[in-house]
Amino acid sequence: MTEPILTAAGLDRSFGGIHAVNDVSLEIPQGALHAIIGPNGSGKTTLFNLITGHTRPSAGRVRFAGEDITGMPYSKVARKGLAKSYQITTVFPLLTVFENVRIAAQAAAHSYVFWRPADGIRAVVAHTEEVLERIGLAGERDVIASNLSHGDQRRLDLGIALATSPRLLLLDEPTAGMSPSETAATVELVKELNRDVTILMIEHKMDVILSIADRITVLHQGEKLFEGAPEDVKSHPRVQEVYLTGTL
Amino acid sequence: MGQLISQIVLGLVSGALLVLLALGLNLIFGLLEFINFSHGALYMVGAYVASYLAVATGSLWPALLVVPVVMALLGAGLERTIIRPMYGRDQVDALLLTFGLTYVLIEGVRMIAGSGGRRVSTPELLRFQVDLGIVRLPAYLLFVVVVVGLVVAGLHLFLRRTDVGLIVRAGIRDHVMIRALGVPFDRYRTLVFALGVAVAGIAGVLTGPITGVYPEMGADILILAFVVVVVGGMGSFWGAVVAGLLIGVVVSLTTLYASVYAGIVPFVLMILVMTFRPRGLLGAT
Amino acid sequence: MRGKSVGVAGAVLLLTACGGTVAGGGGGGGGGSDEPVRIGVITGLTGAYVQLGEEQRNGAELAVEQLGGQIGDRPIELIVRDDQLKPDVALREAQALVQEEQVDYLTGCVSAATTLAVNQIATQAGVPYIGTCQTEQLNRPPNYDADLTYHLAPTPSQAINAGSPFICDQLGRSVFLLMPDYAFGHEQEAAYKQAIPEQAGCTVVGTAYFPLGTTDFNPYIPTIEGSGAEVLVFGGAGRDQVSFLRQVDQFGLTDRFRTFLSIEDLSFDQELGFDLIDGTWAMAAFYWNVEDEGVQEYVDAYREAYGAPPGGYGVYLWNAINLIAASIEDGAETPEEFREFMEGKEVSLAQGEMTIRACDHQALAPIVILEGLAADEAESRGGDGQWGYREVVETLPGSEDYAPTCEEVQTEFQRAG
Amino acid sequence: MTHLTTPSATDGTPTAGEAAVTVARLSGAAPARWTWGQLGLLVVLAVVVLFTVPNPSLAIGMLIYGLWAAGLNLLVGYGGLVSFGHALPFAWGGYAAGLTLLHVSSSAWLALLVAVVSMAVLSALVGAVCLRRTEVYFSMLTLAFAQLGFFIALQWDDLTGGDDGLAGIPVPTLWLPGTTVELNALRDPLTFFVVTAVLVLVVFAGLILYTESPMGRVLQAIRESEERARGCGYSTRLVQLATFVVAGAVAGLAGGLFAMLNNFVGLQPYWLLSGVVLIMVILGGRSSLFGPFLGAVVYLLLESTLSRYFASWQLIVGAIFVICVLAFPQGLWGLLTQTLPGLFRKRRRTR
Repeated sequence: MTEPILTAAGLDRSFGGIHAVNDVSLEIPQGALHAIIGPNGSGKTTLFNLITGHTRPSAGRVRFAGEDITGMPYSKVARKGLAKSYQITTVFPLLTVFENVRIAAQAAAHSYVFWRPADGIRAVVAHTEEVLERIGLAGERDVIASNLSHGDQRRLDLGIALATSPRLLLLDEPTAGMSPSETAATVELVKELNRDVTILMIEHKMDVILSIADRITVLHQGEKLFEGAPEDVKSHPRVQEVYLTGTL
Repeated sequence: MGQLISQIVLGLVSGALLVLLALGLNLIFGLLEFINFSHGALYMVGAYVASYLAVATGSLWPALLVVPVVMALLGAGLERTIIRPMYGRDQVDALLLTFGLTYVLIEGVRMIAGSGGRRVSTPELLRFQVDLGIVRLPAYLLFVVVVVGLVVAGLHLFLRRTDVGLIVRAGIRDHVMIRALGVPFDRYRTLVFALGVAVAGIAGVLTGPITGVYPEMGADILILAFVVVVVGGMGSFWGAVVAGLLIGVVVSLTTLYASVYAGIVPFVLMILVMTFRPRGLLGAT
Repeated sequence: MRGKSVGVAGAVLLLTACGGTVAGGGGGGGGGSDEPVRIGVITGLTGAYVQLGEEQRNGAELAVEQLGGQIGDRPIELIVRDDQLKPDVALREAQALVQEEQVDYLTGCVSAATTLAVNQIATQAGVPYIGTCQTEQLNRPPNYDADLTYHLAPTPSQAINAGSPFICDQLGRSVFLLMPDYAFGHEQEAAYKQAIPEQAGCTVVGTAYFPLGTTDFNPYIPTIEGSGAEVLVFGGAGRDQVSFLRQVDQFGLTDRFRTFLSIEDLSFDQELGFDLIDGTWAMAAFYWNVEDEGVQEYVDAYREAYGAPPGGYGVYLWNAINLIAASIEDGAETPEEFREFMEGKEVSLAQGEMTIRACDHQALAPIVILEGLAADEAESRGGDGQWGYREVVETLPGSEDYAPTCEEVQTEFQRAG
Repeated sequence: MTHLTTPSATDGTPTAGEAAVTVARLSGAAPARWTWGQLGLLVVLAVVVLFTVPNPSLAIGMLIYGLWAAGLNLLVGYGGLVSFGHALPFAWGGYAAGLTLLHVSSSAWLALLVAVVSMAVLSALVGAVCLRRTEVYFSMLTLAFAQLGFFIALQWDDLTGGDDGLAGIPVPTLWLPGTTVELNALRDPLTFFVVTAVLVLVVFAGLILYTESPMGRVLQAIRESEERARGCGYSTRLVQLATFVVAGAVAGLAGGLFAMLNNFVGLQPYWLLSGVVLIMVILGGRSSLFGPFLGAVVYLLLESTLSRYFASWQLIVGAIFVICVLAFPQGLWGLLTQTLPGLFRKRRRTR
């Protein structure tokens, strides 16, 4: 067994005396599709922010791909191969769909090139087209991102993350606000993506999680309540008590 | 030591007018997230209105009451016509729009009133000095300080104690929430903009007897008011008050020890504050 | 259809316009017998000193009108441009006047920065330039060009050398200087610090600078009060002066100090009003009620043309145009001949008796000392209740005594190479 | 109800609704076919200026101001960073070139090189401080540095000539393969114009390349969402700083050319001068490089013609500016590439 791609050990973060995340540890093995669930305010997003470097942990370490990334700036973490898609859609609103993805695609090899036109770099263009194909937006390549439908914007958001060729993809509620059919399509997409990239996701829709995750962590008031396979989560009494009842 | 204290007192007095300008600017920024570059020009318009009123009535007192009303109406008119389309657009656009408006106002006043300045006399009643022991101050300056104090207190009470103020303050924190609650937010935006402009108008009235009234009077002081707002923390009420007085005192002390640097020291202060406290002295973090 | 005709019109316009463009190159120039005399005036018609600029334009236009629009057979073409008080605009307009309008003479300015800019272009283009604002730098290296540069306004040191005896003898023997923090103020400070101690028992007890654009003079009050001076000399002009006098008046300082303004102009006086002017003294190169024939002729003509007496800045332009006219009538056609005409010239024009000395082309003209009056005083002293803000208490005729000697000037030129 | 979260969590990214309003601002405003076409437009504009503007130094000034404005638009339009202090690099370039010509050598190449390189270094330092914050804070910091620069130039009058200006700058000589020419704008404006035009064209082409390069594209992405650009792995501050340096160096070059044009460097309040160049950018349009160039030409034309007939010409400029921001946020460029073609298309359709 190889080393887990992401290890979080004893992560802790408090805001003004309130523990948003309290001594949480995670281990995400290579190739996993790991989900984090928990009611509102249970610390999921803070946990993500601790991993990505948006927030500095009060205590604990984060290791990514064999390297300590605790407190590293977000852009540097991203360069190491950790990409994130956002809970509140975050794309480049006034750029075309193609350019949105292309920006991400060029990050790997051509970040700070200023002596040749970007559109002339074949490898980047090819990779962009491939990603657009994958997220099903190839037909909308010249549309201004903010003119896309909500569902398409969410997929574009995912596409941007994907185009950086990450080794670990963090998805923050990828199906939020989507219609059932859009949700189904996204679920398929996530499953497909998981074939070559490790995924760590936050999700509210229990049916979504149960159908795709291979391991689940339940957070409650900033603490890890339970971790296990989907079927174990379903049957765990405490989880049912604090989370499942009333929300589905 | 005596001179040091009198220098500080004079700095506070000079800072008072800055506070007034910065507060108006900050009020508008806080609620509308709108950077009003034309604030200085509006202050100048207020001063001109006051100078004409003073000639017509033979006294500055009516202007003190009428100008804020006139300016509030002007502010509301501007808000309804050219400011409103800017909401939701880049802050940069607001900045640029009001930058252009500044030109229009200054040149407009110049066309109407001429390029030369206008005289505004110190009110007869206040043409004496008050001996405060260490420093002798003109009664008029003390009067200015009192008016500024009243306006600051009034604005504070308005924002703290009235329903309108409550909504305005809530709106500063969260526009979406306020709108979701069904509050006619647009009307409050007009109100706040008008209020900010009215406060600038009061500053204009008060400045007349101190410097005279002339078309470019708003330009330099506006930049200083911006510095005050940034140093105090954008959107922070007490930040503007503290920073205004602070800059008044710092400039005053610089005048005593190295008068050559008096003009540049506010900018140096701003660079330092931005470096060590990026959100300003009392800005929210 | 319309598009086509616009296109054709544009093309025609383009072709016809070629004459005077970069591509078209320069034209003839030079003075024929009935060629017009082209005089370019560059002054600040927008910006902080608009009134001074307008005054200059008025002075120039009045002179041209009085000359009947021509000198001998040659019509005068007066071209007035706005420099906005910005050196880069002054440069551009000067270049335009030289290249596009092919002017024969350049004159005008209200601030030192623009005068040096215009002089730069004039000397490059070989056009005589007659400076009309107070600066020490115009006829000193590296700006001065002996063939082309002239200066009709007094330098600050000339005025100060003339005025200092009055300050010390009549106002008080300890002087505080409050000066603007730019070249004009620095030049004044240097001049006062030299001239004041030359008067018996007279000293400069303190100096403070205020930055460009200062409107708040309150912080300077304690320093002034603590200096123990009897006389407060203020070196700023325009808005500075208005703000300053208002504030020292509110502090009651004008009662306790004798306030002396280094530079006076009627347009500033108008903004100040009798109330503030009363009880102050000032110095100027021109005042409209100086008793002198030449002055009064100019003042009468000016009042008739513009409905108010002239301030101090138009007179330089009026003089400049009349000097140009006299030189041409004298047969001077080229810059060299103009120089011959000007050097050592002694004339009586609108400032009174004036000499343009040969070594640095500096005009030596009278300086007047003025006492501020209250409104009722102005009338009771037989003055003018509307415009008689000040009374002339002393007139100091133009003299080499107030300027550096020609030997000193020579050594300065030599040192600069 | 999970979506009633505060928008502040999104790092100021415009929400979909707001973005829709601003969409008109950029969508298609810089059609791809115009990217390199701008270079052609610039050549045409330069030729038109050459043959129509009667005042040679105004004509040359248009090229210089145009370059200055185009460089500023890297920050304003492409980077979303409104500098209120862009007079600083222009003035610095002027002093650097002027002092080099005065005290070191009359070589135009050397003077311009000194202007550009020294300004690039200074920009890196100033930018490092200013770019600690964005939006209005950035604007205020650039303003503060411009004021600081003005203060130093005013006080250090032994070197700069203070407010009297730096006078007596000698006519520079330009070494070219096989020949040297004198750059005397007054005696030989055509040579000066051609040399300036060639330099400007080369730099302008460089600017286009910069905006089209991966780095320039990232700059635009940062303007749209800095958070997201970081998430792609970009050091956003580094990209902005690089752009600040490029814009500063271009302004330094323009300032150096301007000093050579006049043989003089004047001092005037920098915030006013910064305002003028900003007006040029907005007037011309923020979404291209040619727009600001056109804006500079039109502004100077307005200034030099209107001001002769109408003392309050700035009223007109101000009003045009307000209308521009309100109705044509894309300025003249938007008018030319969007509004006018749109009108024609409509007319054709109605026919």
